[in-house]
Amino acid sequence: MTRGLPLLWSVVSLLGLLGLWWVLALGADPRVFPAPPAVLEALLREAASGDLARHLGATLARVAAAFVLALTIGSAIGIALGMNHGLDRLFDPWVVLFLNLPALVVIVLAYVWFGLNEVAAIGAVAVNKIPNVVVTLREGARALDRSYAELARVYRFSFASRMRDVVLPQLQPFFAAASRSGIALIWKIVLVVELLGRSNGVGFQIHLHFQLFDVATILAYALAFVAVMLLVETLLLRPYDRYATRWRAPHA
Amino acid sequence: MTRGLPLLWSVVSLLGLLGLWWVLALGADPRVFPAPPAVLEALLREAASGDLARHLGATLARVAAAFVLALTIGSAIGIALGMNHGLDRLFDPWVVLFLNLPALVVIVLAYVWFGLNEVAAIGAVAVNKIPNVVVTLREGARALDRSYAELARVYRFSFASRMRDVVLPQLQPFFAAASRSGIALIWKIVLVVELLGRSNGVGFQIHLHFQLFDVATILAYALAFVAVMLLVETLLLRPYDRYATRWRAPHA
Amino acid sequence: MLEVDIASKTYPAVGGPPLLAIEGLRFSVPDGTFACLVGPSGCGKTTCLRILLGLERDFDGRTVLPGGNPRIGVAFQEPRLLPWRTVEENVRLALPKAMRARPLHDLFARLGLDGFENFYPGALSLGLARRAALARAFAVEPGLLLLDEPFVSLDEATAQDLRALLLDVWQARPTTALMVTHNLREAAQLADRIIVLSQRPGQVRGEHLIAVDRTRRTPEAVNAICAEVSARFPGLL
Amino acid sequence: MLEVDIASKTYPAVGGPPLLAIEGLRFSVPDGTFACLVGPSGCGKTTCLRILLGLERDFDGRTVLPGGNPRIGVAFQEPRLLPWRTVEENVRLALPKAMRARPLHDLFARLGLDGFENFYPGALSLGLARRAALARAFAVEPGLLLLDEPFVSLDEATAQDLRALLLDVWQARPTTALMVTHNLREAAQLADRIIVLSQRPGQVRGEHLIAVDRTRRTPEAVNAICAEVSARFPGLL
Amino acid sequence: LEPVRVGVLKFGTVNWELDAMKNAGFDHAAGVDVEIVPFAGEDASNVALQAGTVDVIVSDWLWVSRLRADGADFTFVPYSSSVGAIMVPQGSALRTLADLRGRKLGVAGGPLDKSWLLIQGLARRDHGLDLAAENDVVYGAAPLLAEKARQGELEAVLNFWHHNARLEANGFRTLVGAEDAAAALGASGPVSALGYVFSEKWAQARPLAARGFVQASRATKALLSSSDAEWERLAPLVRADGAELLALRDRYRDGIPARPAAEDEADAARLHAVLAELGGEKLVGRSPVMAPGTYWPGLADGF
Ligand SMILES: Nc1ncnc2c1ncn2[C@@H]1O[C@H](COP(=O)(O)OP(=O)(O)OP(=O)(O)O)[C@@H](O)[C@H]1O
Ligand SMILES: Nc1ncnc2c1ncn2[C@@H]1O[C@H](COP(=O)(O)OP(=O)(O)OP(=O)(O)O)[C@@H](O)[C@H]1O
Ligand SMILES: [Mg+2]
Ligand SMILES: [Mg+2]
Repeated sequence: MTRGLPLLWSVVSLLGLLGLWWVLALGADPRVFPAPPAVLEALLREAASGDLARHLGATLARVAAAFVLALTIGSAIGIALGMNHGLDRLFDPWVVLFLNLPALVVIVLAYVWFGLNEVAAIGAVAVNKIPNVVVTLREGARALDRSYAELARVYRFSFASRMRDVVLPQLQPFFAAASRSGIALIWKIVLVVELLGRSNGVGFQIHLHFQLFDVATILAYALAFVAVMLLVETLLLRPYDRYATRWRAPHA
Repeated sequence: MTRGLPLLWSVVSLLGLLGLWWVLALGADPRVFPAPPAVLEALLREAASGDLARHLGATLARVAAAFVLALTIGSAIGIALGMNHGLDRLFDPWVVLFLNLPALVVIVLAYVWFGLNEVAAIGAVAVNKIPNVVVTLREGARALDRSYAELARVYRFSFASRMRDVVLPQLQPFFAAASRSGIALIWKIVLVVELLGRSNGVGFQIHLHFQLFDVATILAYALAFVAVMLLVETLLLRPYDRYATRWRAPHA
Repeated sequence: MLEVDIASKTYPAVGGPPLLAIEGLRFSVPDGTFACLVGPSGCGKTTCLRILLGLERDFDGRTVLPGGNPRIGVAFQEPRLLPWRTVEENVRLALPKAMRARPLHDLFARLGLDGFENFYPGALSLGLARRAALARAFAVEPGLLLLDEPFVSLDEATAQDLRALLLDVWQARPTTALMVTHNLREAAQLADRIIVLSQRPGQVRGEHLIAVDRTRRTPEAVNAICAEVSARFPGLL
Repeated sequence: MLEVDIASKTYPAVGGPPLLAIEGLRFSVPDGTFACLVGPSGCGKTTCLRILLGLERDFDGRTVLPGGNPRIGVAFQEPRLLPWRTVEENVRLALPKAMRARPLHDLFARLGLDGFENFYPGALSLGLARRAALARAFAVEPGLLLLDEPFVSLDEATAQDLRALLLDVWQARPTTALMVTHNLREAAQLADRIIVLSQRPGQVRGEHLIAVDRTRRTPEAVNAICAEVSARFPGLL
Repeated sequence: LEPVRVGVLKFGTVNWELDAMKNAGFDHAAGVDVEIVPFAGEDASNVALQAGTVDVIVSDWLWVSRLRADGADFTFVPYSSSVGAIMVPQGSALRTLADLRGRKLGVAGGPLDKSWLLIQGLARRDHGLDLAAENDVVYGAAPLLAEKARQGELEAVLNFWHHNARLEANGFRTLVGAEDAAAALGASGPVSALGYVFSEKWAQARPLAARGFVQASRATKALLSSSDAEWERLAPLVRADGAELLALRDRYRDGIPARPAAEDEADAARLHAVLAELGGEKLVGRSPVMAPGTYWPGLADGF
């Protein structure tokens, strides 16, 4: 119906959220739960000093690198495990292990072994996220429709075509889930990574301001990242979703 | 073929992992990368003092409570958004916001507003995890096969039956993914929650030993939790998977 | 009275002009009678049934179902069983609460499904799956039967048994039936009227009323009806 | 020579005794000939084709395909198109690399698919989808055709066109064909031999060789063949 | 110039000192070039030192002793004797340590925090009171606990000195300080709580760097203890003004080590023994006595 106006809806929705926040903040202690103007002020201050751009940029670069790493490696492993029962049986305990290794442990070990550098930081984040991608894509691969695999076999599809034309389209919802919650998880781990051993980035700033209990600035940084993610969602993920599912009946 | 022996495979796999660890540890500084015996010693020491059981118990209770909360609330919201395009359009920005709110922010705000208590801790963890469940189940609900919904409509299935017999079975892989990566994520957040404002739990212990840079004990606690998760995987999740997918052709 | 009056039904097409499936399709089926819908592949037969089932709402026109809101027994063009429920569960789920507990052995036996009650649909041959879908349609004691080629993928002997069963179900209680088929002999054997559709966009080319009593439709009588219909609607066979 | 010698094929059944689908099924089809497989629903016809396609490996017995490892054109019992690829993409994907670019207009036109090349399968009627699946089977220039009830869900006029097309494809190059059908007239019209299967567990009840040249199979000749087969195999019709 | 990389908390007290040092050029004057590597958390600087990314961090001698006992070669140069204290609101009915029975008490730094251990020792010795067992103790992040104390959810909070200084400016008073506990437990004067920590190997390999850095630090401390203007300059970095800034300044000055390191070390060893007795291996690590070399031997030779 109003399919053409998704942006309008987003704006309405965000305004609603803002209103809700404002109303809740009215009665609260502003040190603890600042109202929108206070956060905006903090945001503008950080933006004017150039800190916001620098730290946000550093964080986004890390998130992007770790995301690409984790999604490619994780989905390759996940699909392989999901499609091969034997492999899965063998490596399932490893997946459970890496899935449940605390981020702190992985990050500290990475820093200690590889030094406090970007490679260790991004690698640690990727190692944290990969098992999550594996688990999601593995479920997807387990639920693959066999009849299409049979078709591909009978008509001798090449391996590339089997993946591109048969497997990946079926895994689209799992990719969508893994990438959305993936970015979010990666960003949360990047915050920890930055806390434990980087000298810039949003995580670094958030923790600094946590030491001062400056909630407004913490929120300013957090919301700046959220804003970027909203843009990514609206300008990249949503259109890609629509493209990838154009074959499904409309309004489905 | 050897379907009857999954436990044997798990054991083989775990032994392999142990061997790999041992070999890697041979050349490393034992302070930084302790070999299995050192970790075992730490584990036995903590177990003997009763600390292990106490802290692990506290953490498991929190993980379980937050898991149940997050999975029920998250999947209800996710399914609703996935099935209703209008709702989704309206609330998508909210989902992105809550998905990307840093754990630290949520946890600190929860502690500040609701006090340093279990309710705040578990609530904060659930709030952190809910958006992830929403995103996964929403993708699942978007990919639901319309033909079955039509069937349910024509034969006037009740709402309960529509959910139980039509929607949920199709969402099984998404539930499996959300619950596996869910437990893992929740446990990681519980660690942070315990670090910031609880006086027991594995996260508390890990942080304590992290301050002393006692990697062996850190690993002992981390692996104790992983061991519990391996049991949960083997004794609960796997059998449940098999039950839930018994209708799929075997070996699929 | 089942009434269909669809001025037009178009489907939006991905990356192309919309597709006009039906234009000016008008017919009616008196209560308690049996009508067959025949017409070329792709002319809008399934679309028409979907509109009657309330599954397509975006069309110009109106439909009236017999008795307002009858219980419908439907056989989709594919079996459409829930793959995660056994054959028996699939049938029972479709039953209204009050009928849930009714015995189904006899029905399953007549459909040749005995022994398959606890099979999941994935382990059925297509013919068995179709029969399970028919069991579901018959078990609900429908006031309206909408069947989309129910007897394909069945050997002639089985199909013949099932046609008899269909007539039994239809006669047991006052039921209106609309069945899509490509098999003119089948139509001639079962129907009170045959509604012949044109090429897409589907509209009624004509109706053929069959006066011969059903009990007296011997193979010869059926042949005669077929010949009559073919003559009236050239190109149909 | 296509040779089938299946001593037994059982399916494990969920929560029940295993199901014996085929027992002692033995037949062969000489190179370049056309055979039809008929038999009651659920007797193991699809299972037999699946074994020939290499999709079921867990059986007792052996099979030999003509020419060792021929390119196979297959029509599954359901259309089995990739829903996320258009009709044309579905066909082209099945083509060997060297043939990917070949023009397909003529084939699509003969199948009545022109205008639907860019449709996704979800927007096709079942009959159109079946034709797309046939287009795929024919386009690969198969050395072996395995067809599972290819012409159901089509009106008789369309089906007749497609049968002619099938014969064209089959004759264009040396092709062995094995087709499952429940339509005896269809078998009588197309086949060199009709292989009649028993009830499950499927085995060969008998084979009927058709000597009449294909060009001379008038409706009357077909009727005669059908009568002959029915007489030889009571209960088939 | 010898480069020295120092890992600090961006808004931590050490950063104030280093900023003043670099601003006044004391590092160059002492022949070293100090590079400040800011981190967001204390743990980060620990990791950085272990990973060899920085040369010097600030930590306490208990930590150093414990790690030395485990085979590390870190060593310690006194930096500040400011320690934690238990704070209560001005109007609180709590007057002495003995009043602390059955209260909701926040403790920053965790159960192994040295201030916490010393105060526990004092309470046990003087009042027969087991603070950890007889109170509702909440361990947690320092800023969060400070906030909770302000909100009134905690009746008392043991926090780090810079948080306490801010609390003090906001209507809190000290119930008992760790330095009181230390004195009561046998220390002859203020014992350094925190110090610069570096690896002995590094100090051996780069003696000029280590000595130069210590020298520069002393010069800076002299400046900060005399010049109020310097504190005005530092205000933005300290993130405080008015009463808060003054409280922080005064507490910082109070903490500047004034005694020869050897006396400090002797008292530290005494406290270590007390702590070992209080908590055993779990608290102090494998070694029952302070590990030899915990205080940098380089300080001994007349430095
Ligand atoms: N969802 C859809 N989107 C676009 N076009 C559709 C859709 N569903 C059906 N069509 C088109 O509408 C026309 C009529 O389809 P319908 O399924 O009603 O045919 P039919 O008469 O049932 O044919 P058949 O005998 O082959 O089953 C066809 O051309 C089909 O391609
Ligand atoms: N995956 C399976 N698991 C268990 N049983 C199966 C499976 N596939 C088929 N069967 C059973 O094997 C028997 C033969 O099935 P098959 O599909 O070969 O029959 P068919 O001759 O093709 O029947 P139709 O004409 O109905 O398509 C049937 O009884 C069917 O229920
Ligand atoms: Mg149709
Ligand atoms: Mg079959």
